[in-house]
Amino acid sequence: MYVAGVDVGSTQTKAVILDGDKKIVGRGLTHTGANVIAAAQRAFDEARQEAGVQQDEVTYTIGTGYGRYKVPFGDTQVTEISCHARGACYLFPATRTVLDIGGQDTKGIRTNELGEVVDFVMNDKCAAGTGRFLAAAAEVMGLTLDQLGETSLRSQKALRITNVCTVFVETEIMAQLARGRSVEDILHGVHNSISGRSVSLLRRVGLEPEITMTGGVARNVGMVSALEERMQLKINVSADSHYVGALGASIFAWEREFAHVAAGERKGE
Amino acid sequence: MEQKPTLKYKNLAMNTQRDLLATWYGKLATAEETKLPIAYMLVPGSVSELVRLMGFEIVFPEINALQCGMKKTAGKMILKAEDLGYSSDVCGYVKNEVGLFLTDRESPTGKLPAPDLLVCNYVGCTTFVKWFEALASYYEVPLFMLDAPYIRGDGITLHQRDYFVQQLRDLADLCGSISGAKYDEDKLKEMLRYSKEAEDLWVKILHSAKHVPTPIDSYFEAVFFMSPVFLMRGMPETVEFYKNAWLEVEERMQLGIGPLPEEKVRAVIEGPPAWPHFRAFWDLFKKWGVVSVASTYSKVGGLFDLGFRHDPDHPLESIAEYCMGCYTNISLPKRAKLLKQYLEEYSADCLVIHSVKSCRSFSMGQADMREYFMHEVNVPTLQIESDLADPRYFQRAQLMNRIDAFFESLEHRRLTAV
Amino acid sequence: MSVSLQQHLQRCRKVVYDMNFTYVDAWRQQHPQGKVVGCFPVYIPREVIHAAGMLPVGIYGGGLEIEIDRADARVQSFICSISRSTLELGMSHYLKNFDAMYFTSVCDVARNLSGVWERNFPSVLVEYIHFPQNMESKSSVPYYSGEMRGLCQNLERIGNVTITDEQLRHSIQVYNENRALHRQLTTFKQENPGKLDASELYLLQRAGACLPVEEHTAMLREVLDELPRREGKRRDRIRVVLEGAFCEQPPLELIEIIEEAGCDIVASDFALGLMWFLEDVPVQGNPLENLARSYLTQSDYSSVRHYGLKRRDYSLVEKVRRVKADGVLFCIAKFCEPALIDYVTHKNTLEREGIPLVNFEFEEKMGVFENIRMQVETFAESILLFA
Amino acid sequence: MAFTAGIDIGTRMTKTLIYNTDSKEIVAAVIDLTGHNLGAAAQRTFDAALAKAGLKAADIGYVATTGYGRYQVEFRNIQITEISCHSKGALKLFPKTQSVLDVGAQNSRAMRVAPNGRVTSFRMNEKCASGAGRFIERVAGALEIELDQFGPMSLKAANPQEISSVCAVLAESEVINHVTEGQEIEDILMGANNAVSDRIVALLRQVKVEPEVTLTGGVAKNAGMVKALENRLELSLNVSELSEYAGALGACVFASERLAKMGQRVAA
Ligand SMILES: Nc1ncnc2c1ncn2[C@@H]1O[C@H](COP(=O)(O)OP(=O)(O)O)[C@@H](O)[C@H]1O
Ligand SMILES: Nc1ncnc2c1ncn2[C@@H]1O[C@H](COP(=O)(O)OP(=O)(O)O)[C@@H](O)[C@H]1O
Ligand code: SF4
Ligand code: SF4
Ligand code: SF4
Repeated sequence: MYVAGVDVGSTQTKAVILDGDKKIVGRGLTHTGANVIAAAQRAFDEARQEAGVQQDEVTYTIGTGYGRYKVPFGDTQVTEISCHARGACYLFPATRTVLDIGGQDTKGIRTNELGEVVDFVMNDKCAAGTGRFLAAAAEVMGLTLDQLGETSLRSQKALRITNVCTVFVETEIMAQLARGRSVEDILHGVHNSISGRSVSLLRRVGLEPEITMTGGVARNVGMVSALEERMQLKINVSADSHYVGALGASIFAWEREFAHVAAGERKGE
Repeated sequence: MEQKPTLKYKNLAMNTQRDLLATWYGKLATAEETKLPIAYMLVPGSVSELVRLMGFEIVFPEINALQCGMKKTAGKMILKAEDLGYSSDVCGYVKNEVGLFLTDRESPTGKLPAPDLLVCNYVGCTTFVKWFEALASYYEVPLFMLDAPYIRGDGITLHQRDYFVQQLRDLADLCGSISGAKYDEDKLKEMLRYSKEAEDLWVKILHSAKHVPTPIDSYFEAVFFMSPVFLMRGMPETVEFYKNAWLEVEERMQLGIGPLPEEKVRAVIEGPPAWPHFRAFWDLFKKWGVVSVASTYSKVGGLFDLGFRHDPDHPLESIAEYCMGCYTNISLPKRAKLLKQYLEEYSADCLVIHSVKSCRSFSMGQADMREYFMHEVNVPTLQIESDLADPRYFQRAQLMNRIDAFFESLEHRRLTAV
Repeated sequence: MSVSLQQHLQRCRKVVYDMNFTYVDAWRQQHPQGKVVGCFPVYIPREVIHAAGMLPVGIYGGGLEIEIDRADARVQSFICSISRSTLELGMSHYLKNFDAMYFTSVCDVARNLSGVWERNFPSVLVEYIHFPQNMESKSSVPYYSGEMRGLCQNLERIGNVTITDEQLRHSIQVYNENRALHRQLTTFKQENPGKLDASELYLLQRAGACLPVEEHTAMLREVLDELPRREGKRRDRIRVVLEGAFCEQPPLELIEIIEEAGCDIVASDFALGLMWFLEDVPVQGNPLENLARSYLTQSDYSSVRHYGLKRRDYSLVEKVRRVKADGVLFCIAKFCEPALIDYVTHKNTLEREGIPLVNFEFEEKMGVFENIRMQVETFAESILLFA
Repeated sequence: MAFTAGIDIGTRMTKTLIYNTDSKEIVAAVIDLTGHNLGAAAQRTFDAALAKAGLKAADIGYVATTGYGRYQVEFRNIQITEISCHSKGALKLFPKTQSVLDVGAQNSRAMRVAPNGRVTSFRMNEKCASGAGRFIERVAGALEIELDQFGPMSLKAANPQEISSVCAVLAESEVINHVTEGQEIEDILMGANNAVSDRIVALLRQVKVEPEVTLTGGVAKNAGMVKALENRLELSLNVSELSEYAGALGACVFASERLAKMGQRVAA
């Protein structure tokens, strides 16, 4: 028997399949695009393929993410805040603070030792300071998302980026390029600008270590480094960071499905 | 909601309040014909008894905004005001009133009369001053600045009270010079007796929320109960209204009925509601079985539950104390203390802070309050944002995300706690 | 030997943007018993602080100088920047050498910030001055002088000093002199716009918020001495009155850009509270009552002071005429509600009077001025190209 | 023969016009993507326009630049803001114009103009790009349709969907949401036009609507937006083939006026 979690994000849809031992056996990642339902199915199928599992072998599925109500084969939904907390604690059990930077919002979450949400905050300002902001920067400079982080790490000195509007920042970047500033320094500035805002956000829930970063932006090494520099703390980042929302959902699914086991495990702890 | 057949007084309060307001609006609608002098005044710290004594009927611009908000016309009014040049960041209540001016005061409650006098009871919110100055420039009628010193620390000092009382006398003179009415202190005392009686009953209703389950929702339902004591103190009808309202509350209490079929979470709520999406806003909480047991918004018209009553024996002095003691006029640390007291006295599970974008009087400092409650008092605290008048700031999906996550985690933690 | 204008300007630039307040430390070294009082804009009766032998220091936020790290969590995004950066100054220990913070009833934000301050910095004396808004009542003078009496008592307590009427009178005198020089400097700019850039005037005046008043007075004297001899630039520009920046201050670059884009700023309300009184405060008589009466009857018009008998919009029209301005720039701090509400009243009146105007919003932390430059340029073009 | 050039270096597109001041005719028009290098874009379009007109740089008596990159052109004689130029250009296209709406990629502006082209009052979006062309581009991007098709398709809408998001960026997900709810693409497109036009009209109202109203900027090519604006304003808008070039045209006219003045000075 297997369970699944599907995280339908604003930009990307992620799926994770767990086996009865709570081990990750499959992952799927796809562009959300115009058809949310299809994206959910695609990510799920991809995860099933990796796991080598048939659809009917997956007995419980939880949807999360902004499109959580649209997962056609989902049994129930949980908000991504709960999922990211649970997923982060699964990967790094000593996590007390989670920073999730996704495509259109940023969340700071404080958790307890059970992976439950104690407190959370979300960015309150449009798309400013989110993954979209980074994606926009990448686009103006003609870079891929994968190149963003490394490029910014090559910078010696960050430029100050002042615009918060994702659209206006494009112009600001163009102006800087026109002034002959290097792509590296501009990007460094972009990362600093976002890390500044993210850390303020985290301070609202209290910056208690360990800190785990989740969401797509965790894949950006430049961002991780900018954050660590600002907080003067080490951040947990896993290869599965991007999947944490889906992972958390799958853990909730696993607990529903194997509740007796879960209860036993809790008592044992 | 479930239908219990035995309810004798169901919706009695809501219905009688509606009648009471209808009579008042009727009076306003004909004010221009009947040559009834009209004063505009604000709800917190309103000196309605005195001004009515002096022959005026009162229009409360905030109530206009609330009504326009709920009846979904505020958005249009706000746009009108923005066309004139008001920024999107200006208090929506102000813009609604400017919009009404620009559209000849046709409101969902009927035609509103123009003012003969503007009484700016400056009770805390500084926007009041700007608001009434703007109205004075449009209507070109006298503006009386009734200045209430802001209260910090140990409360009202004597020289503050004297300052205020002197202004009340000046105001009475000014009113008299417009309406021709005479200042009759015995009459004022009689009015204050009615005020006090209504306040007593109102507090009884507020306190009923200490019961589990609470018979009333002190935030979402308060609006069906609070208008008379805020707007129509000093009248026998108002006392009558609260007697009836109490019957309804008492009945609910006896039958163990609350505002929701099942009370799962008891919340204290800070900040005004999102009027333009009132029902949708409430639904977001109903879904999780959340009832509000106490709120600060239902106290903007007076902190009677803390013991203050208008005192017929010291009419002007007690009006002064009433005004200066209003929620909007007390310092932030005092506001936080009050919330803490509510959380304890009403056995609440959590605090919800609704941060209103265009109302800095409430919202500035709320993030700090959140910090205090979350980290020092250790009460789960949810902070959400929208607006009390501007429909554009209500982002349902975003609000739902936060509200769901908050109550979801509250529920999870309860499950694991047992 | 007097110091040259250039050196004064450099010094001013240094103190105005010194968020480590090293000049405060220097003052403290010389005054080991002295206390330092932070003054949030707009107007603070500095005479009272001065009379107690303390140093009043204007706190105008952090501008471009500091990063917001902690305060974002306490101040929502839809609230003006100065409140956020001022709180940051406190939370990140820039103000560790301040013994007191004064706030006034300029707006809801400033008011609530005083409460936030009380909670977060319990060891600091926090004052909130509720100015009388009723300008006509006979009880207003007693009320406000009573409030100031309370301020004196608290200062006496924390400073272990007594404040005599004599000292208060002396302080009134000292500030009268200083304000007279402010007025002279402003007049100089109006008469010789090419000899003094608005950004220079700004620095000279704003330094008055930082330096001990006697020092600032001496500096202004020297500056006024040298200015007439300065080489003036000839330039084809329009004359404007700038309104709206009485509390949060724009970056210096913005002031430069406005002039570059074709406007001579011949009157502004930058750091208005420093100049506040239009005439000298009477020295003889009860000093606190004199201060109170001056507040009520002869302070400059401002969006954060109720107008009483004389409406602000008319005052503005008068000012435009008096300084022979071609138009008005409303340069309003983003989210500053008092200015945003007043703007419309002003605009209505200016339009009636046929006075051109343009408006835009700024933030102390802004770094890109393209949009503002374009608006100011267009405004100047609309007057110059069609002259 | 005297020629002037107007170059409008926008955030997205750069436009150059060459104008014959004697015949008062446009002799060449070139539009191209701006890209990163503003100066180069100006040079490129200027050269192309010269080639089209069969002229040499020396034939051009006066060059006025406008737009976001107006200061980046070394060979300019003057730079003038887009607000002034679009107003002037609009007046040239439609002499009875009293109000002008210029909607570009990031900025929307509303102007009132006097008959001589003097801008008497104007407003522009400052804080947020949600009321401008980029919003439309983003929606087009999310729905994977070409910008050229946006107008024609949106006009087919029977039941325009509401797009409530205030953010140009976040609108994408809302748009996607509508798609999954099975809404027609046309209805969503028109919804986007409506959303943007609400904000533009708000700007225009602030400077007061006085007919005739002329629409300039790239968004004028979006027929759906034109219709949405017309519905809201309850009047018809002037739109020309050259709307997109209005800024460059205004610059040409200013350049010609300046050239004439210089000529007078020389003659005198
Ligand atoms: N390979 C990558 N390298 C760097 N950043 C990436 C990469 N892939 C995605 N991202 C970032 O992650 C964001 C999407 O994060 P995600 O958590 O999937 O958001 P959502 O759940 O809202 O769709 C993108 O906007 C982008 O900034
Ligand atoms: N063919 C088209 N159909 C519809 N809209 C268009 C078309 N071409 C351009 N646009 C709109 O015009 C905008 C660009 O306008 P433009 O005035 O060139 O901007 P800028 O001057 O800022 O570069 C785009 O964002 C897009 O919304
Ligand atoms: S700012 Fe808030 S309290 Fe003040 S008038 Fe507006 S809504 Fe009321
Ligand atoms: S900038 Fe305006 S809103 Fe902010 S504190 Fe100053 S007066 Fe108040
Ligand atoms: S367009 Fe820019 S400023 Fe506007 S809401 Fe979106 S990201 Fe924010």
